[in-house]
Amino acid sequence: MRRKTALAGAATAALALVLSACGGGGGTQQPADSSSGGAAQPAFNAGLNEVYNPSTKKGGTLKAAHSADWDSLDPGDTYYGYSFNFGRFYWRTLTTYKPGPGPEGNTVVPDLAEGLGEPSDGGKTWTYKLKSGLKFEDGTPITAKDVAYAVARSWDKKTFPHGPSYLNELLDWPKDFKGVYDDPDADYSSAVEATDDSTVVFHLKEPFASMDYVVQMPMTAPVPKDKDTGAKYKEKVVSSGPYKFETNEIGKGFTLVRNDQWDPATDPIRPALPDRIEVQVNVNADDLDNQLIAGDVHLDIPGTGMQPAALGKVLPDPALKARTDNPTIPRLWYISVIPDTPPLDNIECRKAVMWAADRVANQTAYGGELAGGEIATNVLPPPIVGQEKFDLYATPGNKGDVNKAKQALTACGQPNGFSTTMTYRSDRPREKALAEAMEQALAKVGIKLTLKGFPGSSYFSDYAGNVNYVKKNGIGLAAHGWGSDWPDGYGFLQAIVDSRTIRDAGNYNLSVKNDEVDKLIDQASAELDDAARAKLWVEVDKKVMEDASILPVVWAKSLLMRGKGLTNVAYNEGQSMYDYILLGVE
Amino acid sequence: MTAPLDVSGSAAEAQPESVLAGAGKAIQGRSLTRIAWMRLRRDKIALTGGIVVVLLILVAVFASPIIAVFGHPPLEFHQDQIDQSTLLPKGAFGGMSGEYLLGVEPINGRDIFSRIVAGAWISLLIGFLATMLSVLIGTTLGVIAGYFGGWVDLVIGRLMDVFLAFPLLVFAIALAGVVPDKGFGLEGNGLRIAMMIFIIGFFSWPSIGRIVRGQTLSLREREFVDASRSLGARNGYILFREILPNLMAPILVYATLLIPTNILFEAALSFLGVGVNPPTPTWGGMLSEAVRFYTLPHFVLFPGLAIFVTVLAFNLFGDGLRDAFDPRAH
Amino acid sequence: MSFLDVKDLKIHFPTDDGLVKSVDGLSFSVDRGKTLGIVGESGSGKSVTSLGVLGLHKGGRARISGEIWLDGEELNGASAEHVRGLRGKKMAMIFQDPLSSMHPYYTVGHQIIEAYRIHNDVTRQVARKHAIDMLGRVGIPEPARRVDSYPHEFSGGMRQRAMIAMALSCDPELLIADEPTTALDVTVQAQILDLMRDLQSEFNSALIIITHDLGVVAELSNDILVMYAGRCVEYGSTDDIFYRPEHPYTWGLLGSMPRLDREPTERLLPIKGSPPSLINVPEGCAFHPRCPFAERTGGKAETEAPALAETEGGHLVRCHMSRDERRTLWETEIKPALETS
Amino acid sequence: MFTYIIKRVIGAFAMLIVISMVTFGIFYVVPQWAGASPEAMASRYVGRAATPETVHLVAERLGFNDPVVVQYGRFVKGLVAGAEYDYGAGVEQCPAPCFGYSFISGQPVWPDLLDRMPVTFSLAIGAAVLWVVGGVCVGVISALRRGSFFDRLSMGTALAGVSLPIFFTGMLSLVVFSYGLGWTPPGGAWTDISVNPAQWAYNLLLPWITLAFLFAATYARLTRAGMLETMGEDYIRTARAKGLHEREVVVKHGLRAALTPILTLFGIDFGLLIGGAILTETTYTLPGLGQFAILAIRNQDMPQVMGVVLVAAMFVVVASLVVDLLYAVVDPRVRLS
Repeated sequence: MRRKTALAGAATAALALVLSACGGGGGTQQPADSSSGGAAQPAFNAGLNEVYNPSTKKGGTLKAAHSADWDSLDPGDTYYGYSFNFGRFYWRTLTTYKPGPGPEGNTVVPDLAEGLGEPSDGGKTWTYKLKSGLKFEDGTPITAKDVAYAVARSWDKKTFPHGPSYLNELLDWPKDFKGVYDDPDADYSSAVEATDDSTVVFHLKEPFASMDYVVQMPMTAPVPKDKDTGAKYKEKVVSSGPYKFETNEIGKGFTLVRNDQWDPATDPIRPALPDRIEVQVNVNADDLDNQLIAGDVHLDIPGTGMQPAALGKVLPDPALKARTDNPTIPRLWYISVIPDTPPLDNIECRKAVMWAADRVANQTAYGGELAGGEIATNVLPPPIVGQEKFDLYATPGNKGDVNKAKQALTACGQPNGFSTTMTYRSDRPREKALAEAMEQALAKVGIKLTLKGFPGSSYFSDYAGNVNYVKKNGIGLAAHGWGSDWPDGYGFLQAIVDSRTIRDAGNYNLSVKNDEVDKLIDQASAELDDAARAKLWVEVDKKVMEDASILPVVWAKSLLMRGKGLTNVAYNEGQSMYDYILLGVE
Repeated sequence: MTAPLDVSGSAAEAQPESVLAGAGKAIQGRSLTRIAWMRLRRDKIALTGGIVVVLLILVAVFASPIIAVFGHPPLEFHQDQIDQSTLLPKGAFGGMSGEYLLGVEPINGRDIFSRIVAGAWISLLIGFLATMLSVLIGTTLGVIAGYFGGWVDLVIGRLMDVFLAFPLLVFAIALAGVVPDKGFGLEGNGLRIAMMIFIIGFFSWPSIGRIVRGQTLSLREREFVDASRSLGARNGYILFREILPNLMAPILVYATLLIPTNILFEAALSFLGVGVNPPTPTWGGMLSEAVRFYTLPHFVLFPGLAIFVTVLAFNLFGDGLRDAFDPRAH
Repeated sequence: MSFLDVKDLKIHFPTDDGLVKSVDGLSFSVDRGKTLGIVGESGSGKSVTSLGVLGLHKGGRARISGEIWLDGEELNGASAEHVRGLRGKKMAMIFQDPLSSMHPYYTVGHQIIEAYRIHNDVTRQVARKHAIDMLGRVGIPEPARRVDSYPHEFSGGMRQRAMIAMALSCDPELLIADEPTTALDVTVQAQILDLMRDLQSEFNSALIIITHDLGVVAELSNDILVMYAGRCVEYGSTDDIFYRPEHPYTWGLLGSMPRLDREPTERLLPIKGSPPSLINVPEGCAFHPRCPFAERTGGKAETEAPALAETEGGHLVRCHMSRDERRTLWETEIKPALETS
Repeated sequence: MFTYIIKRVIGAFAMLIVISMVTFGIFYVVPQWAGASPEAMASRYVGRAATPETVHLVAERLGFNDPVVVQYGRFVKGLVAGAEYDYGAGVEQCPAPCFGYSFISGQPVWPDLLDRMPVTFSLAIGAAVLWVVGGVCVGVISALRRGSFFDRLSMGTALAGVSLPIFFTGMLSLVVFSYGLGWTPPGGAWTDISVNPAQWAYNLLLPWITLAFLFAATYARLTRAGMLETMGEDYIRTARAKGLHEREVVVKHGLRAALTPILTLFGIDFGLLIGGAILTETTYTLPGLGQFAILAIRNQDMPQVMGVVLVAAMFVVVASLVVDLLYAVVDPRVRLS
């Protein structure tokens, strides 16, 4: 496991980060009256830094819709940000992001646990104490055993292929562990154990500091063993949060109603305002926008922004625009410039691509400044802790520089340009528009691009992320995007710039194959000092940009609309979208 | 979707027998083609269709000079024409002006007029070549089935059934998804176009195959075939010298009527995103992009109209051709 | 006035290529119990005439003029609906090809029942009994079983009998038979003709037989009308036509009539050429391009249309040659040729 | 007759087997030719940043490591005899016909297909009623009034109708009637008929009309041609000579015969349509089999693709069988053997 060293190095460092950032984090305030009053008048970005339309009024039905579908409703088998966010209506995890607006949203606070984790053994053992009075929806008490079991079941990737693998890799699982289903009597206490009804202890292979961030993920949401139905559990998840499933039709939608066994006294972070939450999935995206504008739907679950047709309606209309927020999220849309494909194996040719790109056209392809994002000049997005903005390939008006590109081409030995292929996900119109913009810009310097779209479902497995395919078909550029699991350099960069993660298929690092970058990653992971470490991540960023193997496009922004009649709306940085558990309806 | 193709025979009206009998004398000695041409010349609607078809072909062939005079290069971005916040065209009516005759595309401001003109050749090329492929397959198998009959006919008949039962679009999409980048000495759009011709042509041969089979069956029983068979003519001679020449008229007619169907098929594939690679403009592809901008009528309308006019022109012409060749129609 | 009196009937069809004068001034009459034969080549307008009498061209593109008096009623000026009420009931028709003339999707019984019930307000059962009865009367064995058969399950002769049964199901007073035997074998032909004669005497109806074959009408008809290019060229009693024919066309027809005492392939006095297009009827006498005696008229045949003139006692002929010239030709040239062959 | 049906059913099965093999080949074999390893195929179905172990386990679980023949055999066995699904905490019986479980959602495919059938059926049946009634009526009137203004107008419209791609008319109709005038619901609206029949019809009105327009055009043209032909038949003259009312002549004698070739076409069209009206459902985002097929292909969800392709093909096969049997009923001259 190459990843181990990286994780180990990150350990103590991240610990310091978490502890200092949280400031002992108690997070017991009601979010509605937490920040400075809150805004009631609709205005652009009114929900960004304070709570918009704060309220403590309970009742009503929250209507939410999704233009696609969940990967899974099972807390052990899901890996979408909106799912982590929304799931907290019906599950509770050991910790969670501090609800509400502002930078504090990046910090974690205890949820099931009484406090944040207690590290011992130099960060190799983490202990969490559960609150008392916690119950499942059927009234049975939630014990540490249920949490430990939930973690153990999520190990079985055969049954739960979608969820994150952090705990699989961090914890010290028994050598012959086969999972709780194939071996129901297995003892997994070497990895996670309930030493008593209220104490969960994690045993890590190596010290690791960011454990509180990891346990905010839903793998730690308790699952009662006798109600666990494996891959079918998602059809009937047993609630530990304020709402439980009334109906659930996979592929269509579900309804949540109040869980009367949930005790608000144990849960200071969830106001639990609506009486009922109705969710529709697979709704046509344009119709969803229209319903959101009209007020028939309160919430667009994926939280990634509106469709172009709706933007054309919303942006010119001040009244509608006032209902929107426009946060920058920790996500970069970019183009991998793949050094395996000649002549891009020559750094000068890669630089030619950097110089030739028309960043404004690229930004427009992504939806412009509001819906797309800010023109990115380097890899790390602004919301990442310690991010620095720099620009190694600045061109006048960001429109690209033909001369410099041609110089680079000459230096590369291809003064008349060359031909290569660019891939994009055909079901993502923005990536297609990006590819077309690149084709135009590169044509000006003699680089001829052939564009090829592939289905998003097999983009990384069969095409752009498949080493053989890329080599065989001479893929030079690939549209790509990445968002972080948590907002630090490691959380963002490791998966996409560490060449040691590259395998045959299913890669996310498509182009960064640079020893110096790898070295810097190790160095950054091992650095203990916050500021110095953040600087090192910036160094990684710079090195990647010097390598010219990533062409940044935009630091993503999403244009989110607050549904009509929605109360308590606030953008949460940790979730990168509205904080769903705060929401209420008028 | 099935081919909205009229495959039935044409109509004959109750006519006094004397008309046909009398007419029979007057036109004896003229070839069927000449009679058909005479009839076609009188059919103004069909002629209009034919003229539009010719114009479209000219537009496709001379796309570059037309664009040079009336538009901008079809791939060229004109972001100065775009409102940078909404990404929609700045001007009224989708930015229509003397400069941009049919307005510009949202996001990148490409000239819609140029893109429609530049998209013509893909539609026509695929329409024509795919039709030729289905005519080739359909005629070969139809003649073999009709001429030899028996188990050969049975097998080919079943084959046609299988093809008709295939959920075509599903297959086309699936196949288009797995086609590699290079192959058969082609790459990029060349391969892409070849693949679409193959898919469309390969899946639409049964309609023409059935017609040819039926015609062959009836021709096989005619006296002149019997005559040459009794004289010891070989199958090959009968097939190529006696049956095929007599099949030319129906094949020509149904091929003409198959072209618009295939053009629609190509548009559907492009619409579903499995057509040629961008940024090459196609009408179906333009429509599929327009879905995201349904609030811009011009963006939906013009590519749609381009498909409509082309298909209609071929249909009009093909209808006229069929009426002209089918003696029962007049 | 006769039971059916047709006066100066004209049926013209406008077409893209010009006006088709299918029937151009035809007059004839038939009485109850009598039979008229209309004879001519295909395309001479015989069938159009019969359909015209039945009013089947009404509402179409045909231009019809003249008078059709049936039992004292003028039909050409009458409403289409009124004429429809008479069809099947007062006048009925037997068609040439019984296979194509009967609906392939309905049983024979159904089609007879349908015909019967249009004009008779009876139940299905009664009509069915009547249909079986009719099938029996036209000589179909096991009519109770065959009533449920489809036309394609019948033999040709059986079909024609069924067709006759259908036509007679409402006791029509005028029966028009359009080439009733053309599609049949020779032996069956005779049976059908016998049947029709028997039925006619039984029902005492007026009968028009349309045929291209003089042999068919020889025994059946009282009068015969010979048509050429939409017009009558000779009209007379059966005896007139067979023993004293005066028109060269009639001679031609007689010459092409098959006889038992002659080889069937042999055709004496064949009529050269084929019938004219009705769009471009030849100038002058319509028959002149095919007439072997045309030159005898001294050019008149090419320029002037001959009038239909009575030679004697109701025998009408349309020919430029004088009566004597015709009779001489017949006696000296044609008749001997026909007899010796 | 009975042996004929048996023969046809056997033939239909053979056809379905061929179709299933071809489909299976496209999705299971072709990627391997293109060089995809079992792991590469499995990594389509795992979450973001899955480890190689996860991918390997999933490949094993989905059976990608077995030879293709074995995989196909398993698929056929599931269809015929049912299959077992290991959901971790136990094993579920998936009774025949078992089309397997989605590689993405883990849901059994067959219930999903059943679930979507009402949508496609509703769309197809409603549109079919409209287009058959509309197309045939227009065709008959046009034929009877050949050359009239009505004839010219309706045949012109019909020709335009067959020349319009449905994704274009569909989009235009949505823009005009839904987003513009607000008369009809937006795309994606679907209510089951058992819940609210009025709403059901209201939601489907626009798709029905658009789809029917396309087909009605074809049917009007065919009916007109067929009517012109049959109205010239001898038996129509006979019917008239019998004194039948003109309406009966037209309907009972003319139309009946003219409709038989249309029946064949209708069988194929309807069969294809209930197998998934892909373009219509895509345009109106109706959750029917067509949309299911598109989603399944986009997601490369092979069991779903296999399921929907086979079901669609089955509908076509069944429809053509029914049509052939009906043909024998309608036209007594046809003998089945």
